[in-house]
Amino acid sequence: MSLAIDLLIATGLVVLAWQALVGGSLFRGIVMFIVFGLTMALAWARLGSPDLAMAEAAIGAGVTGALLMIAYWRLRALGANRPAPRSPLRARVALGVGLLSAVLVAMIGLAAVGAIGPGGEAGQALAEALPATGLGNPITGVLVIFRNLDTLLEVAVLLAAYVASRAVMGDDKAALPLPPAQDAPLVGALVAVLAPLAVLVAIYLLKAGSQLPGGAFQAGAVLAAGGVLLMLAGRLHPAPLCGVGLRIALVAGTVVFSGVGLIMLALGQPLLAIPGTWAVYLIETAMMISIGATLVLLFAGSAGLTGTPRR
Amino acid sequence: MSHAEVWVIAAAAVFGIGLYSLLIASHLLRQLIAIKVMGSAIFLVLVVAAGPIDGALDGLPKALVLTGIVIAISAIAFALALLVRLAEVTGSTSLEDEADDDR
Amino acid sequence: MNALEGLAALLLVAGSSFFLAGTVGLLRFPDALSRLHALTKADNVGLLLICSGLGVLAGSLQTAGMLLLVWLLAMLAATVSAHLIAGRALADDTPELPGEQDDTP
Amino acid sequence: MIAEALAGLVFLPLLAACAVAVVPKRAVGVFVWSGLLPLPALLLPLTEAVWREGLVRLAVAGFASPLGIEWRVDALALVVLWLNALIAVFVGLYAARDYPPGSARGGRFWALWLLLTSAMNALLLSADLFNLFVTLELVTLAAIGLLVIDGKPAALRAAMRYLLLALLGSLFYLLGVALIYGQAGTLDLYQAGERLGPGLLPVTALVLMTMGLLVKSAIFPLHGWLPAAHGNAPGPVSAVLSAMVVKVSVYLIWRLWLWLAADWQPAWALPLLGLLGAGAILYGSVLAFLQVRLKMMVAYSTVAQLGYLMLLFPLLGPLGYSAASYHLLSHGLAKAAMFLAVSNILAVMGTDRLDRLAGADRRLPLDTLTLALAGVSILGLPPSGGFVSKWLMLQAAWAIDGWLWLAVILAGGLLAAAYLFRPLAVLCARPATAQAADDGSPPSATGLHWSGVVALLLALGALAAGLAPAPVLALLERGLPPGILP
Repeated sequence: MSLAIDLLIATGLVVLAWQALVGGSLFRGIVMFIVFGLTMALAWARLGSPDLAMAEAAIGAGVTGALLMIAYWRLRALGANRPAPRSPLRARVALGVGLLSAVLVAMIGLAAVGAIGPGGEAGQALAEALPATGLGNPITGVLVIFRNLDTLLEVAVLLAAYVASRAVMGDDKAALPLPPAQDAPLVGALVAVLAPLAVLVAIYLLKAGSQLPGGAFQAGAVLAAGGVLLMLAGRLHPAPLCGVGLRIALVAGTVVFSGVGLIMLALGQPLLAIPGTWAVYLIETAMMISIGATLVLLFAGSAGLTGTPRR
Repeated sequence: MSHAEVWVIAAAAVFGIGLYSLLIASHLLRQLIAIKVMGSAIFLVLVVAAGPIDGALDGLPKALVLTGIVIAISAIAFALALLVRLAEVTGSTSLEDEADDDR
Repeated sequence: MNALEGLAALLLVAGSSFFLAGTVGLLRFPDALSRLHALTKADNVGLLLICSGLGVLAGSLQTAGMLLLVWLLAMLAATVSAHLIAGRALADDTPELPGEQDDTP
Repeated sequence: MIAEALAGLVFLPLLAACAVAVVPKRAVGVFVWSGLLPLPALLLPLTEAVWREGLVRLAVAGFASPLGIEWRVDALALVVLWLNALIAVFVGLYAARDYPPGSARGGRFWALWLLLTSAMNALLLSADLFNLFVTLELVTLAAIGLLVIDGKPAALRAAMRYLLLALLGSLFYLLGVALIYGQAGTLDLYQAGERLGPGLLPVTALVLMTMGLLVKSAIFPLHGWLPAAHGNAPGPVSAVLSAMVVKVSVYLIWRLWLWLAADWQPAWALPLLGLLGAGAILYGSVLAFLQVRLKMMVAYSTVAQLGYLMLLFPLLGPLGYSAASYHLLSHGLAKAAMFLAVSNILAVMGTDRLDRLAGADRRLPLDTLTLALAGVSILGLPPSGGFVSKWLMLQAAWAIDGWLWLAVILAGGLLAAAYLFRPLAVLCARPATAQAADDGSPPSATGLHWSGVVALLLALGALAAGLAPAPVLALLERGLPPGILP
């Protein structure tokens, strides 16, 4: 029975990838990509990792889909031309390369899966070392305690992506256009319910992250989704200047994580050692704020944000 | 641990479709979706190719994939900002039409 | 197959049949408004039945409560999006989804 | 003391970048220089430790390598760290003229510059395959952000192409990491090497990762994106791109082939990599000769010089290894100096098209001198660093009777002479055109601007590398990769 479900989801992935990437209009491609992301979340759930399922759904399908949609809308608003389709010869070559790569990756993957040894040494070390940290969720343990340099640099990657996208904008451009706010009365009601709910769910995900599936990234993505919703409902507007509070929010994750790591070094502990679960929560909160703020600003395509008083 | 072979074949097919679309698509937005989809396929291989730890799938690759997902969205977000600016400045949304930009 | 599992199975089957009806409506109805009608009505009831079926299967009240929250949230989102899409469909009276016509490669 | 130095190398520029992104414009300068200037000072204790023990290790967060991430600094990493610190400081001093820290665009520029420096230090220290992927992405994003900071259309298109190819390269690299983790159960580069054998899967993983890194380091025939990117980038950015960003990917290829696959590297692939390098040298040199614009000529020269770094594979041995490492160092200094000089010429003359630069040497004496001195090192004439590396490489080729590689190295030197003397001849030619006549007196030399001095210092550094190679070569001699016997 479980094989049938796996097969269903696996074929769903392949069909949706084809729908998203080949033929049809670009808008339909983006919608199919979002559905592909959600199916990918199901696949992660089937593979026994709810953390990844939440992250894929929230970040992989949700925020990426929103970014693609807003980019598509902006390209249409700019009236950018539609490039000419490729020559049939190139289509055949591409098909050949695609098929060849699929076959090669399949062979490599099957050989890799077939030759799986008795469980990764790192995985066993993780299983043994986890109880000592007082965390129940191994993924949060790896992200914040065992391999925290990866997570720190990854928040720095997000910051670099934001600063680089500001550098791309140039000085003359205050902010990219946004679709007109959908300000029907019902939207007001929805926003009044969903915005606080997003914050609540984000905080729950953060708190639960140490024992149950959840963590800073999923919480940050839910915060970003709340921000995007406010922006589309006209409650939040892009602003040409980035307020100090927002700037601090952007760098909070990197600074707090590095700060804790360096203070521990100063106290004689190894670099980036994490003293206790309180430090885990402190770092995760700072990262959640950074990720949420950065993703909302990347969606807005502007330097800063301003809220408008309700009319 | 569900059936690894099913996932690996699906990941390989998705990778192939992504590479095909990357080569054939002339609209940069489509190419960026192709790269994100190929990334998801490789993450699938990363998790499935790792050995199981006493029954359940090894936890470490899952943390790596979580890091990879956030890196993927950072790269895609920057690429989209670059694409919109490219379309704004040169009016083209594809790498092919080589308007001569040299002075 | 005690009574609880029987009830759960019944609820799940009923729920999925509502989803089937909604999907058939989506495919068969001529324009956007009637399709919206089919979707929002059938799928919401279907979701309620499936959630309650799962709640019964799960056995614990807390899980059942959470599943009900899922349904409430889904319904809230469905009503507002249907309202917006209907508004858009009436304004443009173009039945298909935006961007349907431009087939960029 | 060592842990503080290592932490400072990565976290000082990182925190400075965060500060630059937050503080108001007038305070940006303080954080920029406090993030950059101490870097060489931090490297001193590290150099002393590597000189004494040959290898410095640090388990980040206190967890040893199968679970945690480990930092390792050996001779090669130290040399490239020194190159990164010098480039970051000197080219940074130059960049302060075009992008003063207080200016509107300065904040973004310096945040990206510091992030790039921090990312490269983190990459050079890391010994973990996935951590290398994360740092490589941070390097790529920061570099492309810098590339488009002026917003020129050509730079935007080149950046888009570079980003797409870099992301594709990262995917192949990640697929290789997935396979290696599946087989070895650990992500530490050195541990995985010991656990893997010469099976089909490890070699496939190695080939996949190498393909990804070849795209990122623009080795022929995958170099398509480099000339447009380096040619259209702002002056200081093209210097750091050519001197460091492409080199870091080649450094990773070396790490994979000489450390990870030390005892199971596929012997059939070594000459192939050598052929790629030979192709890069010949193709890059010929195209550099044909260029009309000075910056594009220097960019194609980078494509050619990167070929020398790939010649390490057919010439595997203590001589070849020292030669290639030294070439990496001296080319970095010389190419950065060359790009800065060309950027000065472009700024003053308004164009870098060779046919309109006749007689520019009288207006820009300092930059022409820098261009000449850097050319000496790129060309490989004594007493420059380039000469030392080419000389060692010739000896290595001679030792194994590699006539093909001997011919390629010599041809590379001759072709480099061709494409370097051509612009110098144009620059120093008497302007036969009316340009000098209409303003009567010969164009006056522009004032001695300190940015020109910085470029000259880098060129002199490349020459100094030729005069005193002994300490660096001795250091490299002690840190030979496991596969190579002294």
